[in-house]
Amino acid sequence: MKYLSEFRNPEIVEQYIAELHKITTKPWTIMEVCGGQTHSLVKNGILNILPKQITMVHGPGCPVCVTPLTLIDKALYLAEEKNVILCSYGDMIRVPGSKRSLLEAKANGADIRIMYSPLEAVKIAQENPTREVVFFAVGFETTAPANALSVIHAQRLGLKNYSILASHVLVPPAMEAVINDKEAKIEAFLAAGHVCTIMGMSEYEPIVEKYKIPMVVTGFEPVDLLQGILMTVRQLENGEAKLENQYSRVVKPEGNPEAQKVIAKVFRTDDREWRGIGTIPQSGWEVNEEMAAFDANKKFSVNIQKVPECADCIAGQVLKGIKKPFECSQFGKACTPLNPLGAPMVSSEGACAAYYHYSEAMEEALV
Amino acid sequence: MKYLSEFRNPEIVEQYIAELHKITTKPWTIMEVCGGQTHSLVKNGILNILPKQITMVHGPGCPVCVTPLTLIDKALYLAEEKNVILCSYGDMIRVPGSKRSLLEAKANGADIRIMYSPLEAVKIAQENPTREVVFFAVGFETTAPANALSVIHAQRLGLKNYSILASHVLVPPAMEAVINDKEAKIEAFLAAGHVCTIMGMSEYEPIVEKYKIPMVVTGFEPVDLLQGILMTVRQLENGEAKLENQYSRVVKPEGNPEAQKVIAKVFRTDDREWRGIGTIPQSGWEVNEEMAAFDANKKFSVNIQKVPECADCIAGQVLKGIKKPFECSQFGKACTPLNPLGAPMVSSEGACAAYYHYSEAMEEALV
Amino acid sequence: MNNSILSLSCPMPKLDFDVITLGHGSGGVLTNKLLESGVFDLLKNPILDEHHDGAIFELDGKLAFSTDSYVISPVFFPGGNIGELAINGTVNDLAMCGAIPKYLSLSFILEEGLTMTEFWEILLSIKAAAEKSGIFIVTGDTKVVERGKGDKIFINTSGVGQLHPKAAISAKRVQVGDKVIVSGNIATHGIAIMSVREGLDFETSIESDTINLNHTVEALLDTFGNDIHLFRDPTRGGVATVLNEIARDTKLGINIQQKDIPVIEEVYGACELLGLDPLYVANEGVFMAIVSAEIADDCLKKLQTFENGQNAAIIGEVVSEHPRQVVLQSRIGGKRVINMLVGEQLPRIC
Amino acid sequence: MNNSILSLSCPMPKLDFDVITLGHGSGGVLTNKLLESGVFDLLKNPILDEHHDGAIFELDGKLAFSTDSYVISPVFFPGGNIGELAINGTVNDLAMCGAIPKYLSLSFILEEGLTMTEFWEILLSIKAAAEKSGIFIVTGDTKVVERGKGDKIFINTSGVGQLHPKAAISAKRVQVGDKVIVSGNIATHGIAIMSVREGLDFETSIESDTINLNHTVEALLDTFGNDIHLFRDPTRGGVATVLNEIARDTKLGINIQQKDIPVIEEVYGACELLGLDPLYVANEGVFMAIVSAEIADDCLKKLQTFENGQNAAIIGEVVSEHPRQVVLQSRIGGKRVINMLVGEQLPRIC
Amino acid sequence: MCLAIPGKIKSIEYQYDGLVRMAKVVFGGITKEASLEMVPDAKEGDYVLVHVGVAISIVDEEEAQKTFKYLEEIGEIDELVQHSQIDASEGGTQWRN
Amino acid sequence: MCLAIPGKIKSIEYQYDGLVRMAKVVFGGITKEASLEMVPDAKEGDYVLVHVGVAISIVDEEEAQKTFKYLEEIGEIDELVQHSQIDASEGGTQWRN
Ligand code: SF4
Ligand code: SF4
Ligand SMILES: [Mg+2]
Ligand SMILES: [Mg+2]
Ligand SMILES: [Mg+2]
Ligand SMILES: [Mg+2]
Ligand SMILES: [Mg+2]
Ligand SMILES: [Mg+2]
Ligand SMILES: [Mg+2]
Ligand SMILES: [Mg+2]
Ligand SMILES: [Mg+2]
Ligand SMILES: [Mg+2]
Repeated sequence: MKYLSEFRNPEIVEQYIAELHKITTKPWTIMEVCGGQTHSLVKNGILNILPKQITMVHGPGCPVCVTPLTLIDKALYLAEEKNVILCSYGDMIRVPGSKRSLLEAKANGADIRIMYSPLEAVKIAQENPTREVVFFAVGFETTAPANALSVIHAQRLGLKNYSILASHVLVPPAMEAVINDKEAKIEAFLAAGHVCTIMGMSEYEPIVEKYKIPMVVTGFEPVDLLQGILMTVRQLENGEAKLENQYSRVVKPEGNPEAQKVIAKVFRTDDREWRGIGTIPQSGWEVNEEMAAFDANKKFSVNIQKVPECADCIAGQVLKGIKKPFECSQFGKACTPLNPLGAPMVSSEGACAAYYHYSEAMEEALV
Repeated sequence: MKYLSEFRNPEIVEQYIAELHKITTKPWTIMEVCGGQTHSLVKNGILNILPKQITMVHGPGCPVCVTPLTLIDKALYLAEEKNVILCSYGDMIRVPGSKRSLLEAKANGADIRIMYSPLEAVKIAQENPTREVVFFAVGFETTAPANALSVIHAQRLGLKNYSILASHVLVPPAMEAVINDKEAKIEAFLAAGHVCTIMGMSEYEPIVEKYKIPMVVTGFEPVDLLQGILMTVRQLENGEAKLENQYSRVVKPEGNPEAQKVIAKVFRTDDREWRGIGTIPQSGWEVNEEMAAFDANKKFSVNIQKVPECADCIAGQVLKGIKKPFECSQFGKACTPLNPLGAPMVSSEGACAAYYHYSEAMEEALV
Repeated sequence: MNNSILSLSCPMPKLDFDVITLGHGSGGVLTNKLLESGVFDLLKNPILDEHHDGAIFELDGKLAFSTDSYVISPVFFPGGNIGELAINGTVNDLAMCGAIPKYLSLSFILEEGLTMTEFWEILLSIKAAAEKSGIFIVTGDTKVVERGKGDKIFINTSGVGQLHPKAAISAKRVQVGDKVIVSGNIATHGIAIMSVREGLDFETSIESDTINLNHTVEALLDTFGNDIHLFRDPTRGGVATVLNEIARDTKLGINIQQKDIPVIEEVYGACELLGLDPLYVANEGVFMAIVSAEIADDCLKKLQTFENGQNAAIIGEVVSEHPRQVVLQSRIGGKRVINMLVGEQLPRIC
Repeated sequence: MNNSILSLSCPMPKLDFDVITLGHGSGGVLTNKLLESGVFDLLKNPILDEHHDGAIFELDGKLAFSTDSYVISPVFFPGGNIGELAINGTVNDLAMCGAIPKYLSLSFILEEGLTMTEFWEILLSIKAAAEKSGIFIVTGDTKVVERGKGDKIFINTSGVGQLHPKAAISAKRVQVGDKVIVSGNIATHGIAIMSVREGLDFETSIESDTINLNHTVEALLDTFGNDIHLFRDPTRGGVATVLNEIARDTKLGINIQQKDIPVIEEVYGACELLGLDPLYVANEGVFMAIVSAEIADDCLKKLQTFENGQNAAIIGEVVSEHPRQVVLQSRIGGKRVINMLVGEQLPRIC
Repeated sequence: MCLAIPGKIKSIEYQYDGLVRMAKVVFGGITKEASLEMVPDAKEGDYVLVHVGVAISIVDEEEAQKTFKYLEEIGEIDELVQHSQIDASEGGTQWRN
Repeated sequence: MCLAIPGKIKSIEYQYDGLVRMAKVVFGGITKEASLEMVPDAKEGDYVLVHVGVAISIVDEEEAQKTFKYLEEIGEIDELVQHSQIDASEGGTQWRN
């Protein structure tokens, strides 16, 4: 497949690896912000061919992982209401709420459907006029235009039975939170390519300047990641702190203005709670006043008790790169992908799940 | 079981049979009005142990058989409405409407449930507050109190989602219609014991007097039926025309006043169409104005096209005892219990079904 | 069997899930977890190999092979559950062929949301029924379907048996004069099920009489060999339907006597209440035998010595009259033709 | 097979019902009517006897016995339907045991409302698949469940086969150095199914590759005998899960090469789109063989001469390192551990 | 029409806040609930005729006996049928249909 | 986060009374519908990056090539990687993962 296979070419990978080994002289700690990047690093076995001095730290860029417990409980509550069809993305439905996951609720009879796209959920609403269809709209900036579009489509169709339960988080405030955490010792970032596709690069310039930290907007294929890492290490080795764009075939400096318009039509910025991290000011999008009719939060009065997260789970520190998953006392014991205590053990992007599949076995398996 | 087994005692049956043979001197044609009586005659093999001179003719007393096509179509329409749970008695759901039966509609996805009692349908309504529950309330006078009670119970419970589709027919007008039909040659009646349990005997006195026709209110067990037939034949042989009560252990001359009160609370008398027979004035009960909220006819605006009945089906003549089922051109050919053209082929009380099971095979089988 | 005693002695292995989810049928970790949880250890035997695609065993000669899927609702009913039904049903079908049941396959279609405690109870019944009948469950399968696309649990069992050396079971061997034997009270199972159906339910002490018939059948074959012409278990459609099938297949007539047909009073009462005919109600722990007249009485006596045969009775005979027809003589001496069940038996208003 | 041609040459018998109703499973007239309508005549053979409780046949020696229930949704999918799947699945499971499949049982759980034309199309596929694999369907069962308590149709097939005289298939025989062969492109079937799932559907020419593997397996056993150590069909859970099961059962390690794993481009595209890993996607027309290193290349060559083996490949080997673990070397040279599928594979947002 | 069978009232309770009298009625060993709203005089031990869940009449034992005396009364029977002979078993023993 | 993959626009149509531009997008032989509302300039033949059913960017071929020239540009590679060698097959031929 064009634009995929070239970027998985083993020979080019080899050249980049060789170059990386050549230029790396000191230990560097780099955070790849996006869970998709984590996934690609793990899936392609890149972590164990990088120079030993480079430590990749998995960032908080997994929307599924950072969706707060209360919101999952709310989704669960709605899903268990008899007349609601709750739709969401596949990886969201395995995440445990305070009592159960959506998958378990489904097994217990709730009508929960897995969608590839929120636009399909609108169709479900159209086909089921006597039911309420709620789309559990999780995501970072990348997914916001699609989730917003679903609202606009529903409005165009005059649907009264469609709403979204928005759980939209923003990358730049999270990055700042990571940088500001005293325990986190991140020296550079691979910024999330697809987020920048929407929002452009301007949000990141102030961060790079303020904190003097190298940042490379990076794609998701092996060659992308290696180039991104190489560009980052070059900056680190040269003592530079620039914002660079590895993923220029997709990311424009200004981002996608159309998408930004659609987002503005449906969402407004607000403080938001991140699972395991806590509330970060102005770090999320909520459905705005104009579209309130499509906001499941307003449409359904749900009073969900705030439940404390699992005390043993150190997901917050893992998400900020302060601790490695295997430093968690529950890792691989009470907490496994089959029975996750925290969200990072759920999604295949989640740092704990990635480590579970990777390290636990790898340590003995890969000599 | 007390009050059943005594009345099935072979020795007593034998005595009655012997007595019948002794006193019967001429051919007599007697109509048992009630389908339950037909069923018992057939099931117990009584027809082939009676004196040859006695011809039993099956009357119109099968509520399932006489429910008009339009009403079945209406029930079908309601059942196919997405939000309706249609409840009815087991034998009603096999009767063909103009296009299909309720059983077929059920196979095609309609939510149709078989109930032993209309009071259970009220419970279904209670348990399903977001659904509409319609009870297809067919029956003669015997069933009317139960169907009426269901409405009263629903009212007491404050249910807004329960209604009945009433198809209530009355025996005396039908008997008169049979007598008045020139082709029908009925010389005496076994009146329907359970109908009289509710309504008493006073309605029948005028008929007996007006038409000088013997009538014996009769029960349903072999001994009951034989005693009833014996009492009838004694009248016939003696040239009498009296109203007698064989079923006095259950039927009081005044009937059941409580039941009559309940009926009056919910129903009013009106003209009614009988399937295969046509409209008989003042021969049915409809839900009255006071209870209109529980009348599915008023609650749901259904515009059902009146469809002509199957042209070949002579159900009307069969129900009036003018023709025997095997005189019908379709009997046992296009029309079988599996694929009934007319209602009398459906219910096991239906005269055509009774004959199909009985005569068709019997003629060859019983030497 | 007595489930409560078994349950006490056989606690469910500790699991970290309470209900079945789709993942348990995905073939992956959850499926393996279910398989390895110890849940299926209940059924362990030397041939059962959970990790391959089939079982291997040795058998020679004439074999009988039978299958049935069990879809009963409700899954738990007075006197049993779908588990023992699924074992007994196929064991009995093999026995009806004149075979000695040996090996069974066991395949589950579970509905998402089935609780593990329910599943465990069913498995306990399966184990008990398998042990009682002496067969081995050697190969299995577990699928999970979405909530609303199943009915808690469906079970298929298929079985392989070895033909009894003296057996000569065939409709072709049925002849005029043969006697019709039923092995016990009829309609009990079907009425037990109906007693717990929505809209019909009633209180009763009636319990399903589901049981394995293979030991009884084997003993009868040991003694009477080819004087037994046919075995049939009158399950769906009841005694009436099986008699009609025999009449049709043999092209002979059958006469039965209502007064001789054993029905317990509770069942009789339920049939009266709902307007059902016991002849059409499903049976599980009952079989019918068509045997030569000479041995009929001896056969009945022998049958009556078995746990599940005390109420056995000769209810009729094969006749040359009215070929293909089954005629019942009623208690009061009348006659009527008994047809096959049309559609389902539904409770009547009249 | 080409259903459209078969359908033309095999019109459905004229019936007086269009859809399946509960009565068709009641055991009475409707059941008999369905059985006698000619619908099942499609499957006729000398052993199949609709009117008794089981089939009788002769077989000697070591037998393989396997069962599977088929619950696929949708029932009709690009390239096939549940009917051929149910035949091929059990035929293949028997083949995986090293057996030559002989006799199959066939049991339906139909949902009220299934149209007869759909049922007929499924039966045609069953017939075609049975003929192609050379097995006989000898005993069957049909149950009907209420609308909303099933999913159009579930099928169970159980099968009996005779062990190939040269076969010595067992996890115990797998040893270090053995090669891992897959018989064709992987993940095709699972993706074909997913292409028609609600909420995920996409347009594609991908068709399920469901096929019987028994002739191929028999030929391999004829030639390579006990140099073939294990067969497995990577159905639910996919190649990754089966490899993990083998590693677990043998207590050995397995290495596989991503670059050698055959996947067609369309399937690859769909996996990228939905965020799935082809190693975890279900297969139907594919098997895996663990063979001794000496014959691996010859075995591959032979396999490639078969209709369903052109794309066969050696994808890895059994190693003494990392016991019980499966390690994949990615195309770019990295390594990762391949675990079993956790839960179901669901499409990902990220 | 109107399948109705006699059963014995085992117990009586009030439902709908005491407004409705319901009974457990025994039919040959099985028990079913039935409304007693149509038979206000019915009491425990009475036999009532039940149709679709509603008791519509109390069975009158004295009247029942008349059927067995009828032939005698009309002078057509020699030996009186013994009551004991025709009374049904009420227990849970086996019943032959 | 944000699984998005590049596909080629096969055809474009308007939905919602002409208000919404939708495309059939081909991904390695499979076709999926995607909204083009975020990429008003996209035309048939273009490669777009699609995320959960919405095209969020047009892929820029020229920029794509830069990745392959990067090492060369920074002076670290001797032989230029041939374009022909790294271009993926677009047809329906067999793909080795
Ligand atoms: S291993 Fe589990 S408990 Fe520990 S941090 Fe990760 S998700 Fe939380
Ligand atoms: S046999 Fe059929 S067609 Fe003829 S009168 Fe009876 S119901 Fe009508
Ligand atoms: Mg069977
Ligand atoms: Mg039991
Ligand atoms: Mg069976
Ligand atoms: Mg059987
Ligand atoms: Mg299996
Ligand atoms: Mg199998
Ligand atoms: Mg095909
Ligand atoms: Mg299998
Ligand atoms: Mg297999
Ligand atoms: Mg069967």
